[in-house]
Amino acid sequence: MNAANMYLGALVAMCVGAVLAVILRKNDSLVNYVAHGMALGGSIMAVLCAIFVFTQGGISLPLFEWGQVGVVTARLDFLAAFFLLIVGVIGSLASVYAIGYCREFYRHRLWLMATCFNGFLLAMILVFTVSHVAAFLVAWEVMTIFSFGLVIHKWEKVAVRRAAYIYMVMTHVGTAFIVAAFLILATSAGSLAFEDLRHANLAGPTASIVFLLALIGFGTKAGMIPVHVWLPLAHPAAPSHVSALMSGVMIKSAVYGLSRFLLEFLGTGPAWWGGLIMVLAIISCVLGVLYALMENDIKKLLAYSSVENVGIIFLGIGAGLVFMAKGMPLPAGLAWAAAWFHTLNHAVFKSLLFLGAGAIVQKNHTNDMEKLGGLIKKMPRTALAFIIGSLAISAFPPINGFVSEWLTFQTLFQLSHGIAGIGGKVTGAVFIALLGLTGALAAACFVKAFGITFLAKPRSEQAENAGEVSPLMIVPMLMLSALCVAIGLWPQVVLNMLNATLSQYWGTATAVIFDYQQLGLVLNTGMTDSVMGISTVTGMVLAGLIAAVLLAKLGAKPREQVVETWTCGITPTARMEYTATGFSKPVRTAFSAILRPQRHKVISTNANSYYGRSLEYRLNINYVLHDKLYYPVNNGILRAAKFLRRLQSGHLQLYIGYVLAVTVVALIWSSR
Amino acid sequence: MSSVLYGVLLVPLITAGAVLMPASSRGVKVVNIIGSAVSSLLLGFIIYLINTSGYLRLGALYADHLSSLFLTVIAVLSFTASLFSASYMEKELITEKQDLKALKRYYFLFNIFCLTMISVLIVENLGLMWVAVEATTLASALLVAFYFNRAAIEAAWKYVMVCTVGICLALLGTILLYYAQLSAGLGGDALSWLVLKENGALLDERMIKLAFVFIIIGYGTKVGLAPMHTWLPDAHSQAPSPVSGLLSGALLSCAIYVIMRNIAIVKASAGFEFVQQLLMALGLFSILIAIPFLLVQHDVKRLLAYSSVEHMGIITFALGIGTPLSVYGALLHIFNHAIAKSALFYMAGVLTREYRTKQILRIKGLVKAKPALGAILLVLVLIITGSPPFGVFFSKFIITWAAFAAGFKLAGGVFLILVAAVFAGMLYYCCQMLFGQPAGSVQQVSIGKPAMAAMVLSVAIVAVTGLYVPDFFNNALRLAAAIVIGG
Amino acid sequence: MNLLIILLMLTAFFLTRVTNLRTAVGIFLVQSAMIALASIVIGIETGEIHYYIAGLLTVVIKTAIIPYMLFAIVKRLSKERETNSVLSPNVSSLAAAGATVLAYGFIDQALPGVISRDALAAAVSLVLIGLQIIIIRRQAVLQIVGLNTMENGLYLLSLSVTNGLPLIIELGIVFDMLVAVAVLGILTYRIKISYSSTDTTLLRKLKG
Amino acid sequence: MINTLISAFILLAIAPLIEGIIKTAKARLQNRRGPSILQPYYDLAKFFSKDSVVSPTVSVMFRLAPYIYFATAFAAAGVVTFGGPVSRLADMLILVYLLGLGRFFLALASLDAGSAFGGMGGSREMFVAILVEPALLLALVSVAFKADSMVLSGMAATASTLPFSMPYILSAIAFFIVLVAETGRIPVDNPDTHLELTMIHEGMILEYSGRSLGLIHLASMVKQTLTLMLFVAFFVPWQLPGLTAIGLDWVWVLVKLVLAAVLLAIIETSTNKMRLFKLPGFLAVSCLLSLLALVAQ
Repeated sequence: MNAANMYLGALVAMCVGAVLAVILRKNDSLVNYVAHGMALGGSIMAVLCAIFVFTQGGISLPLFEWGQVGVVTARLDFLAAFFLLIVGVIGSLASVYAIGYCREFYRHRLWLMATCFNGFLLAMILVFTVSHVAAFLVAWEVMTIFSFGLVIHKWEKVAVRRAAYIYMVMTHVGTAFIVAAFLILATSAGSLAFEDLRHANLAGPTASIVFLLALIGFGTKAGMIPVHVWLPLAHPAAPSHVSALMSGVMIKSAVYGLSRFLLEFLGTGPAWWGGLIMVLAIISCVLGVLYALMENDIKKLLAYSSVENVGIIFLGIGAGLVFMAKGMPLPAGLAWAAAWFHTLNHAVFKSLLFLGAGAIVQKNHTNDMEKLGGLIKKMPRTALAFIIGSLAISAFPPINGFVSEWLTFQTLFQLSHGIAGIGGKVTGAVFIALLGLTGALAAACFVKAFGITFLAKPRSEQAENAGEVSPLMIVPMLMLSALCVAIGLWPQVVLNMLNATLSQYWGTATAVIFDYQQLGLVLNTGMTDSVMGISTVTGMVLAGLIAAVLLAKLGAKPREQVVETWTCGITPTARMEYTATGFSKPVRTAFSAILRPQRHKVISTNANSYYGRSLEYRLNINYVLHDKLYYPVNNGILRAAKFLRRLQSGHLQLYIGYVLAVTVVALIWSSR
Repeated sequence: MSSVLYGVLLVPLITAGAVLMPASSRGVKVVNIIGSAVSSLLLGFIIYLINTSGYLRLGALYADHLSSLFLTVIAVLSFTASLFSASYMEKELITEKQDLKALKRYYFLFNIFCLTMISVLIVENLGLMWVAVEATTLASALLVAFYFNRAAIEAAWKYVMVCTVGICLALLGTILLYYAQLSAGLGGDALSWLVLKENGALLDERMIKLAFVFIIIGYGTKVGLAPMHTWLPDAHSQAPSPVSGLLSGALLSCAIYVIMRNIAIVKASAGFEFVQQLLMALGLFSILIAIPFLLVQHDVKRLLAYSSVEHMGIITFALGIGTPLSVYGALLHIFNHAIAKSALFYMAGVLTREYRTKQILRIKGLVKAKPALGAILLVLVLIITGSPPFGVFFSKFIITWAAFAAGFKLAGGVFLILVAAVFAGMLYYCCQMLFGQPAGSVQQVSIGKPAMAAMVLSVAIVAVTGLYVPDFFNNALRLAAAIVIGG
Repeated sequence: MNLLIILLMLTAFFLTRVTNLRTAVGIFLVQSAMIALASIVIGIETGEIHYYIAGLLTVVIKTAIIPYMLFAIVKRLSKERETNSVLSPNVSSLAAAGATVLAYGFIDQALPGVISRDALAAAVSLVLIGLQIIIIRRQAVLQIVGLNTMENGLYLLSLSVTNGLPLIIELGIVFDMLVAVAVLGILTYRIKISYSSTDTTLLRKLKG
Repeated sequence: MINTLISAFILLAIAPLIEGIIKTAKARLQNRRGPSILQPYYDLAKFFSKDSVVSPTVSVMFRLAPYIYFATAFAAAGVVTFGGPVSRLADMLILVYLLGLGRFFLALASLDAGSAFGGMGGSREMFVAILVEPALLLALVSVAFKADSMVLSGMAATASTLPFSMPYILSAIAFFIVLVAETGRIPVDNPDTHLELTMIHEGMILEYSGRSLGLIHLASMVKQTLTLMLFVAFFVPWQLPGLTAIGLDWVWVLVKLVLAAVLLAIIETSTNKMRLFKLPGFLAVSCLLSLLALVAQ
């Protein structure tokens, strides 16, 4: 029982799971239990492995020798272990969920999905652990391919195919950037092993180029604006337990990659690196959550919200870079800790929400919130899980989202010391305000998501007849909810892990950042005074609840009358309820400069004019980046391609002319 | 032992004669498969001999590690093509209303074609190599025109004209090389590769530059480098699919081989830097030119043909980098590309026959009509576009690495972007063919066992080289790269 | 020798002007005969036996077999003649003259002070004119003739620069040319059947 | 902990009084007599003993929301503490997010009954919150940067040592704008209206009656008082040394609080309600002032 055994065990379990799924493909229920069971086992071993690493220290084990590129090792240091923990926790719970959820896919290529699922988890574990450029890239791309297989699983739908295609292409282009970044480093270091890359010692401009390449490459995978386009398409297209993994874990592989690059390989760079990341991050935050708020498709809403949360994570990373450039390890450590903490938190609550969305979609057969409603009575446990997830993602105390968002706020607050003069204060204040705006928008977004989906009367027949999902799906959701609350109340556990990870890069210098006093968490950055008494505040809220109950019981015991909701005298129906579109209307109007909503009114007159007219009202918002960047570029490329196709005109004479021409050019060139 | 080199030329010749004998199509098939199996085994034996003894030499015939890699390609491809032809041509003859005579003609030319390709690889003299290369064009031209329909004739005509013009330029270059040899006082063994290689440094720089402009453009025409590639999509799309596979996988590789032999001569000469630059420019340009045709394409076989242009560009680019690592990558890439691309052409053959169209937009729903075939198609497309964990990724990665390591950072970056763009095009059309609803008439796609075996074999080989390069193969590649570039 | 070269150039110039296929093949025959003669002349000058063999080979293949095959094809192509070339005969003759000037310039630049300057220039201009014929002419047979002109130029080049390639290579090259003409002949015949014309600009179906 | 609880209860006790003062002041300014200053206490007492009407549509969320709303307001009161934010328990972020938590539940509850009015109220409430949040954070941060601390006690302590200056006034105005928005006063919201289409907060709680409504009202009053408390602590921090000496500075705090309440009433009577979509501009002014205050420091 040590980290190495657990690690190899996890890999083997998932390999076996993938293979068994193929072998047993004739028997769906067997595939379901065996393959997902293996995935569960593997994930648990991954968690244990991470725990062993944190308790016994990091290890490094050679995996195999690979032809021209050298020995591939797996290095399990604290950073790897932290991400391994994420993939293990989310992977194991998603596996359990999958057993219940995948019954829907019996007789529908379940074996293929189960194979890809195991392969996907395996690839993610490898991404977080292998310590060799070529192996990392293989794992990275294999991760993409397996997730492509999962995204495209319902390939009968055109939208799904399109989503999968865009996902694959964008990630592939992103990978090209990552490859370039790695190879510049590797060339300079003269080795493909991660251990040697830190000795690359790049000159300033080269380092900046590598940084930009890595940022674009990993940013694409993370779903950072402006290269986020695949994300809101791919996540809703995938089956929900996969969406949970993709959103919760896979996009975090980019955070992992950036951490390795920025902390290990590149060394300290100029401050504008951090500034650039922060600007892109805050744009991701605000735009991401705005688009999420506009969305009526529950899974798409969650996907856009992932864009927002990636922004929050990157905000931490960017601030970390700024502080590193200024030679301030304490706030830098705080910033990185905030980013990683949010990574973990987002993994937990976003997978929780996606699992919840999966339960909803399974029972209602629609993603459209306008067709849902009243589910809190039909699926109370799912509702409980979903509300906790919603609170967490809106960063309300005392749930986990708050802790990391608070850390991020603190990081931004330190900026006044990171940047000299009044600029630091103004920058800090603006970022804090925008992050606050993001938080408020997120809260509005999840009021909408939960309120429209779970409350009031069902808006469709399916929602009317929905029931609770199987316990196998409920239990993981509730466990994730419990995790949300636990991390929120006892962030010390996670912070200790993060402290260990930070010590990998700053030694003992950052050991004093987090201090737990009676009051709560105290930050020691040596610059500002910050306290978070989360337990005290929780206590106060509980006291408030008791006070409220006492107050309410103060008077005589009143009766309660049940009377229909008052709707100006008409019997209320579901069609009178406030809609999801209506709920987001004020924001749409206020931010119309960004969202640019368009309304289409379709009035169709019936043949018989006495029946009156039917009025259809459609509303869509325009994505600025699509309109101004992606469509023009895409069309331009295609138009250029169509034009260039004339080169192959079919004229033999022309072809021979080409040969002649290139000969002449080469001759001239040769005589130069 | 060296006399086995004669054997390897004789076997295809005998098979070519033998396929004319039987009276039934089944007999022809069996004879051909036996013949190509024997030929492949013999090639395997030669490869084994080379691996143990370094090289074989017999008169004008010569084979070393460099040849051995390409001979491996020929051995695998001629065998898979025979296997695939066995089930493919039979059905094809029915749909195209051809008779036994046509089948015999097909197999006759097929074997002659293999013969010419093998002879390219085992002659020692650069002049004879030119002769053999021209012979491949002529042997395959009639295969391209096999159906003798308008499109096939057009393709064959263009193929012969463009390639012959190109190859004439190569002859010009070869003559200039000979002149350089004479000027350097290396008379005697005219155009002997071994002599030239030994004394490459003595050759005159200006002459080398001049000669290599013609040699690279001339043989580059045969390789399918842009802008001399124009014949390639026509010929590859009109030939019967097994032949397309051979053309794309084996013939292009043979042409690259000839360029490699020529480069090996001048690696020590002062003109080499120019040669490198020319190769890199042509390589990148080929990838670039292939992209529009890969992004907007209607014909499945032309799509694959343009992908060949792209891959030849990659290989040429790698040759241009000119470090042992990059040549290693190039060689590995040739191997992987040959096998994967031939399998893709076989696949395209099955698709075009079953759907009775080459139009990509009319080929739909393969995963529904024949899931196993759909899976192979997807895997093959992933392979050819360089997705891990398959061989092509590995070789592309090595090439990119070599580019960066040699200091060509910008070229390496451009290369990466171009390759990613190719990926977008290929995957798009792959998805088009895989998914959707198959057209009414095509609900079931049938495929013969030998054809399936040919494709599965190819996939298996490329999958293995991606994850694990066996030691002997690794060594052989290193030695072959050393022959080309030294080090 | 110089006379031969001048005659060779003349044949090439004529080739740029003819529209009748039969005449073109005839001119090609004459041109090949000149080449063979050149080979034998060099043989006489150097006294080496392999020039005689090479000359003989040229006579057999290039003045007998290939023209015979081409005449056989042309016989089947009644009413085929070159019309509407890309360039008019006058312009193409001018272009051929330009090619000759270019060839001289090229030789002077690439190989300054070479002994057989005129022969070399003639060889290069033959290659260029052959190429030009392929590019300008639409008739399949004329393109074949153009190709052969190129080859003749190369042969002359090897003769003048390096005193000829080794015999076995020469043999291979000539054999290749023979097969090439055979293959192209078959294709020409098929083009005639399929398109009822051997105008190669009709071959424009494959594009993109 | 005990102190916190006690101060929370004190705030709880005086909150209706402040509300009563505002109402009375408003009535006087409008030349009315107005109800008794203690009227809010009577109202609350009535609410807690009244029967309630509940729609059959509603779920547990509807019943739970008032309690949570109240609890968060209570906890926030504990964090701020009467007499100025002196606790080192928590910082401004916790305060902001605690208030947000309560609002979150109330907005959910507004959707629960299934009436369009509730939904509209909830939607608008969240919209106003979106606008208020950055303005509030900016206003607080402009103080926090001075103190180099986001902890409320630290901020208050620094505020009392600062000279009366230009950035100080800018900050104060900015904060007051936020205060008006946060407490749902004219020109942002009209607490007294009962015309459905103009209501924000009142629309949201339209379905509530009886003790649930009582809890919500009480919590809103607490929220209002603690926001005023913050204003007083940060922007009117001056002490009367004499009163401090005899341990009666709470009287002084109460006086300041009453004055602030009267100021609120004056503003409410002298302006009229804005259209909803004018609000972004209104709060942008606050943001701008805060930034100016920062720059001018």
